Amino acid sequence: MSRKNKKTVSEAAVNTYVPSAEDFVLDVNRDITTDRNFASQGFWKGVCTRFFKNTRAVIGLVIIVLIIIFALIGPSLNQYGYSDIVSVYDEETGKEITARSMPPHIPALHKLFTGEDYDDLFAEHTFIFGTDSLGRDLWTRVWYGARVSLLIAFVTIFIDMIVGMSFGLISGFFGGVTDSFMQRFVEIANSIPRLVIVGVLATFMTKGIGLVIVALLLTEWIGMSKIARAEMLKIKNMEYIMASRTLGAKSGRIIFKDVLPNTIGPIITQMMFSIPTAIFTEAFLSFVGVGIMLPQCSVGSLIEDGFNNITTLPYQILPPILVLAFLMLAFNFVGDGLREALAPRIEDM
Amino acid sequence: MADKILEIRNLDITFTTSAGPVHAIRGVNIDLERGETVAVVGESGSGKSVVMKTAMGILAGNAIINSGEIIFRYKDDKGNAQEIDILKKDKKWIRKNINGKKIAMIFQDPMTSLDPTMTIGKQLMEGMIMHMGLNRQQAAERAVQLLGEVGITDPAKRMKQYPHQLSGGMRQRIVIAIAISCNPDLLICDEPTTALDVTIQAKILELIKKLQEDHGISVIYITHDLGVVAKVADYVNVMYAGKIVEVGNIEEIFYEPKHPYTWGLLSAMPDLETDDSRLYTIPGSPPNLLHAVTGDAFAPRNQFALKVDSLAEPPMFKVSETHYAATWLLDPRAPEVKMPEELQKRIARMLKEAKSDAGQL
Amino acid sequence: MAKYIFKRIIMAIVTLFIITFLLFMLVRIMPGNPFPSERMSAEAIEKKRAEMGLDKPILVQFGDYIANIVSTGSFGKGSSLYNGAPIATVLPKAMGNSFKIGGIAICFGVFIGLVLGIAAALNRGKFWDVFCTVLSIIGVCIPSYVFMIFLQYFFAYKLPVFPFYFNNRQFFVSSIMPALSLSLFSMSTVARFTRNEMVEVMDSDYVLLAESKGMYGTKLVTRHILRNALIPIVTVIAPLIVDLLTGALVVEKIYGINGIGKLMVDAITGEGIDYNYVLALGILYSTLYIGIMLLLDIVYCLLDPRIRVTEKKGKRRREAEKKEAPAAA
Amino acid sequence: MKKFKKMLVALLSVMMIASLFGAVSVSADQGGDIYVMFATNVMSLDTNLATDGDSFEIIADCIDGLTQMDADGAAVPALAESWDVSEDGCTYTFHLRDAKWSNGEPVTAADFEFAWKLAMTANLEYNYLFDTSVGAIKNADAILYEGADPATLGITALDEKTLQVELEVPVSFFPSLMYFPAFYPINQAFYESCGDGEYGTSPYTFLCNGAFLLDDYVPGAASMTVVKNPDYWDADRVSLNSITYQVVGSSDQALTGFKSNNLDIATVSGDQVAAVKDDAALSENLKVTGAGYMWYLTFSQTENSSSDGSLANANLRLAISNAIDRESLVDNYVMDGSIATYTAVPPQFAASATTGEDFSGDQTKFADYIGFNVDKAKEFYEAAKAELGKDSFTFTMIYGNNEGDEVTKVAQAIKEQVEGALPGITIDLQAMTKAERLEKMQNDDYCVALTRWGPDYADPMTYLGMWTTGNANNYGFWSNPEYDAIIKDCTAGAYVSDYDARWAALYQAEELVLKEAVIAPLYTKANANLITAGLEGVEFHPVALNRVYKNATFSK
Repeated sequence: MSRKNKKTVSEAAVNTYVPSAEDFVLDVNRDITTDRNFASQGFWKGVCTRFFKNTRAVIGLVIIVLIIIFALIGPSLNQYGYSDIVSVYDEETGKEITARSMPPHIPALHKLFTGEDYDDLFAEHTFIFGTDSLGRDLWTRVWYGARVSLLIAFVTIFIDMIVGMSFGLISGFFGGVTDSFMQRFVEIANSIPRLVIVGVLATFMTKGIGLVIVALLLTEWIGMSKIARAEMLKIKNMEYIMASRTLGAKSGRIIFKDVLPNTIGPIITQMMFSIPTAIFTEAFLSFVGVGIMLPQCSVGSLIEDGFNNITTLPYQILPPILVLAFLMLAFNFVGDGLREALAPRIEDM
Repeated sequence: MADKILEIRNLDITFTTSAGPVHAIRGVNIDLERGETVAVVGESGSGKSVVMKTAMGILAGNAIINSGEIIFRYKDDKGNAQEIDILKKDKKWIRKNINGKKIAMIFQDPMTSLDPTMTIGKQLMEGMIMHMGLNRQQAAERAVQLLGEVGITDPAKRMKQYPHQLSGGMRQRIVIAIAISCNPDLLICDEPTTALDVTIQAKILELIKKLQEDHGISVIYITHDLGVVAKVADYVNVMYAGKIVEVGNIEEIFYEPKHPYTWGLLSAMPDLETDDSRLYTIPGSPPNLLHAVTGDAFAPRNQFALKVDSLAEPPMFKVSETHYAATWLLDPRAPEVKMPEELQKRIARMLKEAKSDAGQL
Repeated sequence: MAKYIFKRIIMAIVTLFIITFLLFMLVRIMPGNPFPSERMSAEAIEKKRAEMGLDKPILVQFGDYIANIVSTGSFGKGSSLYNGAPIATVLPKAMGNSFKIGGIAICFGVFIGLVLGIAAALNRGKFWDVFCTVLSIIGVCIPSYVFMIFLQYFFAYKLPVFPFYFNNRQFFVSSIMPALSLSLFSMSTVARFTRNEMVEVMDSDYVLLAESKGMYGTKLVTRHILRNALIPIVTVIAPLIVDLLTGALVVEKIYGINGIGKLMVDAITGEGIDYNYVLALGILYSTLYIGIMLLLDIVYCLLDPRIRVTEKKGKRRREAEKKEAPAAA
Repeated sequence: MKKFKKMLVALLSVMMIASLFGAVSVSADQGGDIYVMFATNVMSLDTNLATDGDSFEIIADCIDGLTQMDADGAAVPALAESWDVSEDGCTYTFHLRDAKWSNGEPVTAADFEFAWKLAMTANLEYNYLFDTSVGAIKNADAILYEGADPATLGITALDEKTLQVELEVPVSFFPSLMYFPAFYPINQAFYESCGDGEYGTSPYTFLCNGAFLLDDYVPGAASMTVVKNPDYWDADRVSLNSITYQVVGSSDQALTGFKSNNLDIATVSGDQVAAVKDDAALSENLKVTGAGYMWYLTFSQTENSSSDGSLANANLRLAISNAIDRESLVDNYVMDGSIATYTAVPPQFAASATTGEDFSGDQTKFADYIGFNVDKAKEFYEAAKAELGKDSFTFTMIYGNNEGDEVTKVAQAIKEQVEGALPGITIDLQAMTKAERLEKMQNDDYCVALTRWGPDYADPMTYLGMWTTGNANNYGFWSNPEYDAIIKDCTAGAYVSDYDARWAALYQAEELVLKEAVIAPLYTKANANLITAGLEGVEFHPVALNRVYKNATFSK
C-alpha cells in the first residue's frame, strides 16, 4: 500500500476489476492474526509523532533553535565585542569620533544597491543592525542579550512548571483549610511590591543574574498557580478522579497523573504568556541596578535603551523587539503543538 | 408500503486530518420506514456515528462530503408533507427547522452530554421555548411532565438541580426527555446504553420502546452490542470500514447471516450455553482508512476470504426482498462455504427458544 | 454563601495585618534612607530621623504606626517624597487618576479581548483566528510604553486628534490613548485565553447535544460555550485588573499622569525611600488584590455549580450525597 | 459569526469618531500662554522644605525675595527698594516697598523675620546657608549647632517697612544670597492657618506676592500652571499671561512635544541634540545655557567594605584622572553643549566682583595635573604600582540611574577609556538611585563615585569649601591642614575684607585639590534648550534660579 495515498477518492472506485472464475478459490495461506494497522506506540512516542506532524509546532521549534544558535555564535561573527565602543581618530578635527547612533551600515549591500562605497569615517565597518547611542555594534549586543533573555525564558518555564503549577494544583485539590491557607500565602507574596523584595534581596545577595532569578522565583509563579488552581477546581469532581481515588491512588498520583494532562491547555497558554513579562521584569531589575551590570545587556534592557530614542532613532529598538516577537511566536507555536500532542482532540471520525 | 422517513443514498465522506485525508464513509445506503426501528451495527471506528451526525448536520468542520444525498420526509408546522435533502440545506436552516424539532439525537456518555453549568430544567426547556414557541411557564410545566414520563422521581426538585448531582442512569433519562421534548419524527440513538450498567440499560431500552409506541417515532440505533439489537430492532445494517456489508430484517440477520463479518459478530456474542473456554473474537482490527482500500476491506481478517476479495470490492448480492450482503461468497462461481459449526448450533438453539416463546404467547 | 464571604473577610483583615507588618520590616531593611541629603550634617539627619520616630525600636514604631492609622485614619506624613507632603492630600488624587484610566483600560482590554477571542474561536483557522494569534503575540512583546509613544507620535503629533499630554479638563479624550496602550497586554492575553478555552469547550459533548437540540449562533455561544469557558478566562482577568489599576508607572510617566504607579516608583527610587508612602501604597495594593481575589472566588461559585457544591463543607455535603443515593437508579 | 465582525468594526469606528469630536489638542500658541518642560517632579512649594531646582523656579515665579536676579545674575532690588550697609559690612538695613500678598495683606518686615526664624526651628537642607560658612548671620551657628533659641537670630523687623540683618563677618555676595528661596518671606498668619504640612501643597494653601499666582498644583503633579499677578508691584514689566509646566520624563518625548508645539521651552539631551543639529529649521531654536553643576569622580581614600584603600595613593588617582578623554566624553556621549572641565571650580558661574573675569576662565591653568595625556597617565600609573606593590586593581564605580541618560553613557565611556589606557585596572559599574548613591558616599561605603555638585551661590567657595577636613561633602575623607588654613582665612580669617587677596588664595586652594586629584573633574553640565520662535527675554542662570520669566515676552 502506498504510504500516503494522495489520489482522490473517485480514482479508487474506477478500477473495476472483472473477476474471473479461478479467482474464486479459498485464499488460505495467510496469517490473519497479525495486526497491521495500529502498531502500538508508547505514550511519549505518540506525543512526539503527533508533535512533529504539526507543521506550526515544528516551525516554532526551528525558530527557537535558530535563535539559540545565533545567540551562541552571533557575537563572534564580527570583530566587535559586546562592550567595545568603536571609535576612529579623525585627522582634521584631531578628535576621537565614536560610531554612535549609526543606522544599519552594510558596505556589501550598499555597494549592491548604490554602486559605491560609504564615504564616512567608518566606511569599511559592517554594522548589520547599526550601532547604539554609545557606538557599540547592535548586532553583537542583540545576540549577546538574547542569551540572557533565553535563560530567563527557560527559567520562567521552569518556575511556572515546578513552583506555580504544583502549588496551584495542590491548593486546588485539597481545598478546605489547606487551600485557604495557601491562598493567603499567595496574597501575601503578591502584595509585597517587587522593588521592596528586590531591595531586600540586594542587601545579602551579590547583584547579578542570580539575584534576578531568585526575584523571579519569588514573584513570577503566582499567575500560574491561580490558573492551575482554577482548572483543578473544575476537574476535581469528575467521575474518573473519584474512580482513581477509589482504586487507592494517593493524592500525588491523582494530581500529576490524572488531573494534570487534562488541565494542560490553559497551563501551557499561561506559561507562554509569562515569558515576556519575566523578560521585561529582568530588564526593569537591571535598570534599577540589581540585575546584570552594564555594559552587559539583555533583550529587555536593549528595548529600554532603544526606547530612549524611539522617535529619533527608531532602528535601535527594532532588532530586539523583533527577536522577542519571534521568540514569543515560536514559544506559542511550540506551546500549542505540545498542548495538541499531550491531549489530542480526537478529530471527529 | 409505508413511506420512507429517511433515505441515505451512497453517502461518501473524507476527513482532512493532520495525518492526511481519511476516507471514512465509502458509499453508505440506509433506509428507514416511518415508525420502524433500524439498527446500525459495527465495530467502533467503522463510521457508524459519522453517518448519523451527517444526517443531523452536526458534522465536524474538517469533513468533506464527496457525494450522496440524505432524503428526509416530514410534515412541517402547517401540516403539509415536505421532502428535503439534508446535505443541500445550510446549517442554520437545519438548526432552526430540523434539529430537536424533527430529528433528535441521544449520545453515548451521559456524564458529558449535559451542560455542567446549567440546571436540568433550563436545559430541558431550551428546545421547547425555541421550537414550539412556548413561554417559560408552559415550558416548565411540560418539562416536569416529561421528567415524569421518563421515570424520574420527584421531578419538580430535579428541575433546579445540576447534572453533576445525578447518577449516569438519571442523566441519560434527562437526555431522552430533552430529545422527545419537541415530538420529533425521528430519534437517533448513538450507543445510548453503552456507558450504563445492564439493569439500567434494560430500563432505558424499554423507555425508548414505550415512547416510540406512544408518539409513533421512528428510531435509529447505533450500537456494537448485538444483544441490544436483538431486543429492539426491526431492520439491521451491518457496517464495516465505512460501507454497509449486510442489511436485512432481524430474523434474516440473526438466523440466516450471509456475510463472514456478520458470522464473526454473532459468534463473538457471549451467551450461557457457549462451552468453549475461550470466547471467539474476530482476529485483527478494523483498517485505518488513512490508506486506500483495495478489494474487500474485511479480507485481511476473513478466514473464508477468496483470492478475488483482495482484487475487487464485492457488490451487494440480493438474498431476498429485504436481505442483501456484499460478499463474493454469494457469487455463483464461489465455492460453497458454510457457517462455522459453532454458530449453526447456536442459531438452532435460538430458533428453538424463539418458537417456545411464541408458543407461550 | 454569605457565611463563606464573612469568613473570607475576616481572613482578609488578618492577611492585611500580616502584610503591613512584613512590609514595615522589609522597607526598613532595604538600602537607601528616608532622608537623603547632600548638605545636611550627620547630626541634623539624626535629629530628623528622631522627629519621625525612626530611632525607636522597630516594634514600637510599628505599634505607633498602627495606632496612628486606627486613631486618626490617616497614614501620616511622607519622609522624603515631595518633602514630606501628607499622604492624605497626595494619595486620593493619584488614586483617582489611576483608577479612572485603569478602569477604561480594563473595559477596552477585557471587552475587545473577549470579542476577538470569540471571533477567533468561532472562525478556527480562518482570518480572525490568525489575526487573534498575531495580535496576542504583538500585544505581549511590545511593552505598553512603546505602544504609548507610538500612539502619541501618530495620533497626537502627526495627526493631532488627541491631546499630547494628559490634562484633567479634557479627561475622557486625554485618557483614551493611555488606556488603549495599557490595555494592549490584557487585550491580547484575554483574547488568547478566550480562544483556547472556547476551542476546548466547543469539542465537548454537551455542545454537540446543544447543536443537535437546534441551538446555533449567539444563543449557543453565550448560553453554553462562553459560560463553560469563563472559569480560566476570569482567572486571567482578575490579576490583570489589579495590574492595570496600579502598574501603569511608565505610561503614567510618559503621558504625564499623576497616578499611583508613578507614586510608588518615586517613593522607592525617587528621593530616597519614603517609608510611609511605600506602606500606604502597599496596603492599598494588597487590599485591592485581596478584594479582587475574593471576588474571583465568588465568581467561581456563581459560574460553576460544581465548585459551589463542593464548597459546602463536610457534614452537609455527605448528607446531600446520602439523600441522592437511593434515588439514583 | 459575521455578526461579530460587524460589531467589532462598528466599535472601532465609534471610538475614532468620538475622539475626533473630542477636542483638537490644546495648541500652545495663544497670546502670552507658554508651556515649559520640567525634567523631574516638583518637590514642594514650601520655601523651607523645597530642595530641587524646579521647585525653586515655581516659588520664584510666585514669591519675591529682598533682591532679584537680573539677566547676568547680579542682585537687583525687589521687595527691598533699597538697603544700606554699615561701615564694618556686618549690618544690612533693608527698606521694603509697598507690596501686597495675594490675599490682600501687605508684605511686612515681620514676614521675613518669621520665615527665617521658622527655618531655624527645623533640620532643613538649606539651613547651612545661614551659618558662618556662607551667610554668616548672627547667632546662626549657635542656634543650628549648639541648640540656642531661634529667636536670637540676627534679624529684626524695626518697623513695618524696615528690616535689619546683622552678620558675624562681612559677606561680599550677601545681596545675591537674598534671591535664594530659603530667604523668602512667609506670612505668619496664613502659614499658621494651614494644617500641619498642608502649607504649599495646593493653590489654596499657598500665598503669592510675585509676578505670577499659583493656579493649578498638587504635590507630584505632572502639570502645573501659574497665571499673571495683576497687583504685583512691578506688574507692568510682566507680559506673559500664564506659564504651564509639564513634567516630561524622556528627552525623546520632549523633542516630540516641542516639534508638535505642545512645549515652548524643552530641554533635550544626547541623541536628540544631535538630531536637532541635523535639522536646520529646528537648530535655530536651540539655545545652550550653562546648567551650573559640575560632574566629577570622587575617590574614597579609606579602606572600606567596597574599596581596598589603594585609592589613597595620589598617583593612582592622577593616573585615572589623566586617562579620561574629557573632550570625547562631551562630544560623543553628553553632546548637549556641556564643557569639558579641567578645574575644581566650573567655568561660567563665578565672576570676580572687581575684575569681572570668570574664576575658571583659563582651563589650562592646572594642565600639568589634569588633562588627557595617556603617556603621563601611564607614568603616574607605574609610580602608583611601584608605591603600592600591586599591578592589578578592581574598582566599583557607583552612579545614579535616575540622574539623566547621559550619566549612564559617561559611566560606560569612562570604564572603556580607563581600562583601555591603563591595563590591569578593571572598573565594575554599579547603578543605583541618586539617594542610595549619596548614602553610600556619606557612609564611606564606596570606591569610586560619579557625582555632581550644583552651586547655591555665585562664589567659588560653594565648591572649594567642600574639601575641608570633616565637611559633609568631603566624600574622599581627604585631610590637608594647609588647605584647611587657606579656606579658614577666606571665610573668617584675614582675607574676608580683602577681596582680591581672597580671590588669589582660592586659586592656591584649587591647585592643592587638583595636585592630589582629590577629585577628577569631568565636565560642566549645560542645558540644550529648545525655545519657540517669538519667545524672548527668558533669563537662564546656572545658580539658584534656573529660569526667570519676569521680563519674558511672547509675540505670536
